[in-house]
Amino acid sequence: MKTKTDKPVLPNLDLPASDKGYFCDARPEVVEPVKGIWENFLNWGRANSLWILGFGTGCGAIELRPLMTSRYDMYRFGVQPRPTPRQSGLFIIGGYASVKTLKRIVRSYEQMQGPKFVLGLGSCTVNGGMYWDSYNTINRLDQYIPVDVYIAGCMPRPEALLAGIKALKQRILDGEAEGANDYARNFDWYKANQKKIITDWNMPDYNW
Amino acid sequence: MTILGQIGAAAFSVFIFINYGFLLAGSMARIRARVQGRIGQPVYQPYIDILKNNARRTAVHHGVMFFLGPVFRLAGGLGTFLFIPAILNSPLFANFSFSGDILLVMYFIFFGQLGMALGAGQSGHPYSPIGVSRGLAQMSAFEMPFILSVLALAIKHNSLSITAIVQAQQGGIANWSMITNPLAVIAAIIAFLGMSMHNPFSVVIAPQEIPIGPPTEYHSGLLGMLQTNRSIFNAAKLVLYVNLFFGGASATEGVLYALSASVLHAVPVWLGVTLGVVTMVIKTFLLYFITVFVGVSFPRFRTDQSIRFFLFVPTLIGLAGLFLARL
Amino acid sequence: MIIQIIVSVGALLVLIGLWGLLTRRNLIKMIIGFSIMDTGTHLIIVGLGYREGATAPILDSSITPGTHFVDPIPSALVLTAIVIGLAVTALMLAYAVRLYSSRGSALIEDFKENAL
Amino acid sequence: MIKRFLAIIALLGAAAVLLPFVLNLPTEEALPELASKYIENAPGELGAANLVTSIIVTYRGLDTLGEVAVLFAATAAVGLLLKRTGNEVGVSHWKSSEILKSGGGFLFPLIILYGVYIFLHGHLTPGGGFQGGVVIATGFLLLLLSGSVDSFNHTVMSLVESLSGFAYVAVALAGLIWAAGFLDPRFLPQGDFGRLFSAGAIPVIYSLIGLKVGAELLGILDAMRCKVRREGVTA
Amino acid sequence: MNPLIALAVLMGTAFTMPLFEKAGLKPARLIFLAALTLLLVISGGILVNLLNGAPDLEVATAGFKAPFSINFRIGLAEAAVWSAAALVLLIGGSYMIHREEDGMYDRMLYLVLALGVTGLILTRDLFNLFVFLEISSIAVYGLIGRGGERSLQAGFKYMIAGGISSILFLIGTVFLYRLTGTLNIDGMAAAAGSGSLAGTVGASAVFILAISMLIELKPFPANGWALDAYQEAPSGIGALLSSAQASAVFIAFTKISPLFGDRLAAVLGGIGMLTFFFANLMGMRQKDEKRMFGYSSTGQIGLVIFAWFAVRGTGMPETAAWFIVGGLLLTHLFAKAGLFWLSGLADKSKGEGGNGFLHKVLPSALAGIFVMSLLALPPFPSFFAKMELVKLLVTGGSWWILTALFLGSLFEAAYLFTWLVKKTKAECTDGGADTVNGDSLVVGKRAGPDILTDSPAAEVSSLLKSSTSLWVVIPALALGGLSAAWAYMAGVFNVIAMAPFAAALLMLLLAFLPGRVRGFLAVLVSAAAAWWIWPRTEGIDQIFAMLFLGGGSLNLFAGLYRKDRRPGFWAFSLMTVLSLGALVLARTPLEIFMAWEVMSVGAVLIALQGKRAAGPARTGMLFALGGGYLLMTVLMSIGTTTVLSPAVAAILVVIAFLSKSGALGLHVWVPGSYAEADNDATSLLSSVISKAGIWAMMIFSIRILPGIYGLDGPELWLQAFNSGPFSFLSGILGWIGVLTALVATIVAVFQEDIKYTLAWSSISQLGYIILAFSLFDHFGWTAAIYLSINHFLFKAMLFLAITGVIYRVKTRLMYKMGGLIAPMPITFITVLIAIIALAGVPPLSGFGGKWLVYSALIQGGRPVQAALAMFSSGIAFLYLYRLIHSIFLGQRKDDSLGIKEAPFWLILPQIVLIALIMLISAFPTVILKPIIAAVGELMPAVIGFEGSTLMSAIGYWNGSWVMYVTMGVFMIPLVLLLIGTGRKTRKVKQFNIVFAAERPYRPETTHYAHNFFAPYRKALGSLMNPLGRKFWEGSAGGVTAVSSAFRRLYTGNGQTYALHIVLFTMAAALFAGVFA
Repeated sequence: MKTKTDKPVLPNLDLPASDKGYFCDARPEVVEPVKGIWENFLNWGRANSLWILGFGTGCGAIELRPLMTSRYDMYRFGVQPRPTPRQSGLFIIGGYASVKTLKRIVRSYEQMQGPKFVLGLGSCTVNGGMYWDSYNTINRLDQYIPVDVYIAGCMPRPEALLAGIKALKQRILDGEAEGANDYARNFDWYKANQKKIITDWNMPDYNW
Repeated sequence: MTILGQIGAAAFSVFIFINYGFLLAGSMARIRARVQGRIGQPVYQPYIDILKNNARRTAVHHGVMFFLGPVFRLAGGLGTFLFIPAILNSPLFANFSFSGDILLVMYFIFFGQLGMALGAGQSGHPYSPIGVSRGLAQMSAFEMPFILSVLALAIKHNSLSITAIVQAQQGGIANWSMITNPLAVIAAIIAFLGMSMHNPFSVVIAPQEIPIGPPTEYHSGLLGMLQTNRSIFNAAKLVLYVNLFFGGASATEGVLYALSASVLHAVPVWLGVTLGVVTMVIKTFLLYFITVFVGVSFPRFRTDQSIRFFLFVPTLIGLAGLFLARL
Repeated sequence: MIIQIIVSVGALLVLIGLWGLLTRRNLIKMIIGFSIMDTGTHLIIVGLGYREGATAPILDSSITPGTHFVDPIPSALVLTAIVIGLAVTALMLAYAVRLYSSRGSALIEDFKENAL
Repeated sequence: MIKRFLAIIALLGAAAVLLPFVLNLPTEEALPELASKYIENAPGELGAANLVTSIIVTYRGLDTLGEVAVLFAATAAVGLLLKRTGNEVGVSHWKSSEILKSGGGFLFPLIILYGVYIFLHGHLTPGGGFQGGVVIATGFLLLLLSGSVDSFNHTVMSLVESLSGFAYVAVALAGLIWAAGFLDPRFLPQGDFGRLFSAGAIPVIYSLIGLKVGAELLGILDAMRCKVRREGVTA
Repeated sequence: MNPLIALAVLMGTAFTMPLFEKAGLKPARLIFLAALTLLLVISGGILVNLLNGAPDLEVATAGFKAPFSINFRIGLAEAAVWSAAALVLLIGGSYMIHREEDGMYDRMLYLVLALGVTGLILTRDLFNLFVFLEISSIAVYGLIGRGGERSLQAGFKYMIAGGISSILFLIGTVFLYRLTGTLNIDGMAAAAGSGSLAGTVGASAVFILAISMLIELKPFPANGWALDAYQEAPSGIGALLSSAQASAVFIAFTKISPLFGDRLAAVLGGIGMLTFFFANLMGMRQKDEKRMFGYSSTGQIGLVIFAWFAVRGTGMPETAAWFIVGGLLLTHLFAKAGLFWLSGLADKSKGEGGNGFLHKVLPSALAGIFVMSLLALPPFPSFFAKMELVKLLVTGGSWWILTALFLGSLFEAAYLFTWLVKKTKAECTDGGADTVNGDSLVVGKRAGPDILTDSPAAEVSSLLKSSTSLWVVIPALALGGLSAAWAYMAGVFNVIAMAPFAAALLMLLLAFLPGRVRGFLAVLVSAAAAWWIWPRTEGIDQIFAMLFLGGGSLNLFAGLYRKDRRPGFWAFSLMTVLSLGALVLARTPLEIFMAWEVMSVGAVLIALQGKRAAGPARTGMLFALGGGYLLMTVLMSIGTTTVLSPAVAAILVVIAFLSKSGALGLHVWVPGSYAEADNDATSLLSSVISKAGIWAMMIFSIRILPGIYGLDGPELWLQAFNSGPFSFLSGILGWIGVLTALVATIVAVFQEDIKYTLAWSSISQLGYIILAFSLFDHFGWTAAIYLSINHFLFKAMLFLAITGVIYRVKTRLMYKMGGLIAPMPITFITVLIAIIALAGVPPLSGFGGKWLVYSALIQGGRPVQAALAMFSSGIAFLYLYRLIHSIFLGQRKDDSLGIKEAPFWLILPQIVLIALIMLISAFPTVILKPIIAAVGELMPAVIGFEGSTLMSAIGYWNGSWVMYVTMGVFMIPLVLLLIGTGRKTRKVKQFNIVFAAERPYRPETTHYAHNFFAPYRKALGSLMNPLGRKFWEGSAGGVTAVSSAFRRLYTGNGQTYALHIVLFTMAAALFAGVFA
């Protein structure tokens, strides 16, 4: 059990005083990967058992459904959908992410564990897509949460999604998919961007 | 057999049946995929999932009881298996069955459920207790047919010890419980459906309503332990059912043993044991098929419907089986 | 023969008194009924003590050795009974006065305060 | 209507209960053994001419004692119930007829004298303490009715009553100490038969009883006399 | 000491009272009390030298021998009643002075009443009897009228009745004189013996005399006037009326009873029993206190009359007859006087708030003593008297009268106990812990720990100030003395039998000490009792003795957690625990029944201490008494020609014991009493006292019932229970046991209030024990004893833990708690181990119990019952999880943030219990070997230990190995998990949960606990209506309807009462066959 030593504590300013006791206010920590064979082996395991968070954020979610059918069958690659962020490793942001959804995306992303990967599906995550000038969507996803693989297209076909997953698998095997640590290192930058655009932030700074 | 020898044998038999459990789960998933026309996940996928879960770098816990929940659960699974004699007449696979009879096994199942329920309770998530309340309600309902069938067997063979029951069923298919007391077996199988949480009775871990029910807050290493338990617990239940109702597997008798005896005159001990394990694997594999078939083809019952279902027809069948046994 | 008459008259008086007690609603009339019953009883008591042709048990000049005396004990008893009857009637009358002054009516059924 | 019907039934029942007494009365002539014994040895033992008195005062003296207590209790109860509650209005004079006023004045001393005679000669002639007391009380009642006096002196009345009662108890105790038992009159000489001062303490007891009964009845009459006036209801 | 002096002094003072009045109030009162004291001294003196063996005192008056003058004879009975009446008169006098109701006339009448009572008791002359009867009646007429306008009406009606009775008496007396020639009662009896009263006149004269005396004793149909008198007379006079005057008239009645013929005696006895039954039936609906006491005293006097005539026919010796009649009469005399005075004093002190000062310690104790003595509970004389009376009726085989007696006593118990509870329980103004019973939610304000408001010093001073309540102690002391005398005469005056009462008395006397000191004392006494009893018992007795006394001491120790004084709790719990010890040691039927009665009533009194325990405690008392009566019938038939057929005796005994342990049908009082009692008292009730029924059934099956029916030796009585006359028992008991277990468990699942859940769970566990017991074989009984011990362990743990929780959280509703594992870890561990044990999950000892019961059932050839039992233990799992989840796990509410762990006094017993359970789980041989050996002495052993494995014919169980395997299987994954993910896991707070990407709003809205098993309720909905409760409430409603129907008989009109009297005389004449 990690004993609480003198770790820096998040201020959680947006929480009303009465609710402060309900939430953990620790900062996210960087967990350095173990070097060598063992990490490769673990990465092989992580790559071949990608559990997707069943959280359809935008129009891309519909692309996920065909993957379960016999025509595309993602199960072949050890990929299966999981209902809770706790148990899932891969978070697919499908299409536009409105500000309101971004707040939920951030909370779900922060509640995911250990090596977690984000796959930006569709051009809206790359540069805002056709909604680039809309008042309530975000343009670049990776300003808010670290993204591993972008799949361009205004809604790329399932094959493209499979290719994206394949590319992600390769990144994991190469040990480059360290989005979680990146988020922990420049947490303040990310948090500032998020809070700039999300005004009704009634949650703790980091949602354990 | 010295104490250490027994522990070693038990460890070995657990190792065998845990891997069998994983492979069984993996192959069933693959068969289900094949039925749906998909290629399906590789048979060894469960191993990878457990590896991935244990490979997680961070984890969160809500308190001591939450942390101990999976330990209780796995202990329950292992314990249930260890109290059942897997292979007849083979000290290697007799596990610790000398410490208690069928009642011990039936009640040890609760040990795992209780631990899981307590751990889920402390997670603080409302979905867990809802899942637990549904699970307990359903469990107490399907207990009835299972109890009646076990009692029927106990009356028939005038003994509660599993080894004695298996011993009584040796010597050909005629004296399997399936033949001597079909009603009890039907009731037991229906109860088995309830136990396996497959579709008609999967309201406990209904993914869409309450994301996987009780273990909703479990993740990384804790979830890995829960998955290991699912395999060994399944294996234990299958072995128990085969022992009670389908003649079990013996290291000194059985169809395969007779074949090899006719070929080799004196069958070496290790061959007898492996043949026993093979018969057990085959029987359990076929038994598990029943739950998969039923699971794939039925919609989900609400909890009160499943309670009313279990306490009506299967209980009557069980009672009939009981009277049949007393004739 | 005389005893027969006295005792039956006494019994008759008792019945008349009882009838008065049971049917008359006025308190005073009930008390009068009681006193009639008392008198009836006293008559019976004295009547039973009488002997044919006997005289009062008082030894004065006119007593000759052969005279028979009436049984003295009932007459002693009747004296006490009369005094007690007097006392009870006096008390009842006192009650009747107080009841009348408290309720302003002398009918027994107006005093049913503590029914049940 | 039901009550009337039940009353008739009750009456018939009572008659039926009393019938056996009236029909087959015991008729044997001879006095019972106890009564004849009384008649034989009462004059000898007690020396009183009036056997009934000797029975009342000595043989069954406890009855008489009880009787006095009964009368005393009744007076006390009547006093308790009807004592001056202070809300009486001054009672106007009783306008009685002229005959009653003058006759009363004339007859009063005679009645009192007659009463005293009765209880003094209780052991000789018929009558005794109770009868004498009642006669005296009637005398005073006459005064009351004639309106010539409107109230009696309470202290004297209660004094007479308590002293005579106390004396009676004293005489009874004296019997216990000097004579053979409680209420035994023979601690005084029997004197010669038929005289006034004879039969031991019997005349003393009887006169004490006479005084007490007279005073008590007077008390009852006095209590009854004051009419309690309630607002609006004239007596 | 010549009684006549007393007469003289009384009369002298009465006559000269006006003189003393002149001298001033003080001297008048002094002389008044002096006279009464002298009366007491004389009567006491005579009683003392009669007790020392002097012959009956014969006193003649007027210097002449008996027939010629009036004589007094004082036997032991007359002396006892006379001195008792004198004592009551003295106290009544001082009560009157205290209430400033004593004018000159009052004192005069009072002295005359004393005179009348003395005369009535002593005189042997019939006419003199009449005179003294009139003296006392007139004194009473006067005194009744004193109470104000309504008492005048009552007085007048009383006089009408008195008048009629005196006229009848006169006629009867004079005709009797005419026939027998004498007025002396003994003379008349001799004449009657020689046949002179044989004729119709003689018979009717005796009849009229009997009826007139009976009217004075207020027989049933004709006592309307008496009840109005009781209601309206001032309390002081009511006390005298019901005690001194009534007893004196009864003694007079007994003196003339030799004259009555047998048929007349039977009719009078019948009327007595009718009075007892109907008076108590009608007493149930009373609102007015004094009228209720009136009903009770008419009923009691009716019972005494019945007893006198019941005893008359049997030719039993004089002392035995007076043992019964005297016991009932004297108890009633003192108790009723005490009650009237207490209610008088309470009215006077109305001003001090609520129902007067009765809820203070001493007055409530006094009220309790008086009511308990009237209900004929041990140790009071009425208990022993009623026992002998029942013995008489049982041997006589008159069942209808016995039922009337029992029903009458139950009705009386109902309304007297309700009065006692209403008067002595301080209104719980501060609401106590909010609770819900059944379905109606009762939300009370936050309750501080229920500490008696005033400090000990205030209590004692207020006591001394109101000096009168000191007077009322005297009748209680008199009752105590009488109890000792009657116990000595009954032969149970030994240390064991008397210990519970002495302990209760001691605790009440020390009420002024602080609570904890008395608590320690109680624990020491019970522990000493345990230590003392251990060598004196063996076999089953020893095991149960340790369960009762050891368990009792542990629970008492837990009771120390509250600082307040709790006078009632310590007294009654110590009494009950010691009575359990006495029960184990009891050998004779009387000792057994006495200990059982004290235990069952003590349990109800313990439950009574709870804030809202009035209703349930009352039901509990009725069940306790009802069970006691059934048991009394069987026990009293011992040693006599056995009139009870074995089956009937067995059924009665079983019903009595099942009502104590709360089997189905007889369980309605259990949930309410357990839930509403103090929290630690419930632990004592459900873990220790409920087992008494089980032990008693065992002892009755081995020693008592076989003893009655001559089946000595194990083979014989085993054969009797398996195939002989008692064989039907095992089947029925089995089904009762299993259905209790099933229904109670199902109901427990749906309760919202913890204590109701645990109460229902206790009932279901008792059902298991009864099921195991019903097998009547070695296996079954071993299972029953093992289950009992187990049930004690985990039920005590559960209730003590819950006590701690409620003490901290102030509420009993589970859904209001949550997340208490953080502040109360030890309590959590206790509850966790308790529910694992209760559910029967393997490593712990609970599984041993389950294994024993099921193997015994299967081996005993009852698979269906085994199946139902296993199913109900499956369901038990539900409410156990719900209990631990709603309280300890889930979301922690804000108001439970500040609470601390349960007090030390509760934690220590819990730790001891955990250690015990762990010991028994790991090494079952420790507890099972002695049990098997103990039961083995009684029945052929069926199971045995081979090494550490328990072998039965069909199965085996090795507790130690199960524990080792479980520990092993538990430790390995734990270590793996700690190494694997332990380092990486971070502790987070309660809202860090995946809440569908939203943040949880409030802890209350995210804690799932209310209506936890809703689907179960939907599935089994129809099974849920409480049939048991409906049945009992229906019958109670019926009885009260009948009672109010009868009460309309009393219209309040004096004339109607006179009519009743005459019609009553006529009816009695018809029955007595006087006419023809």
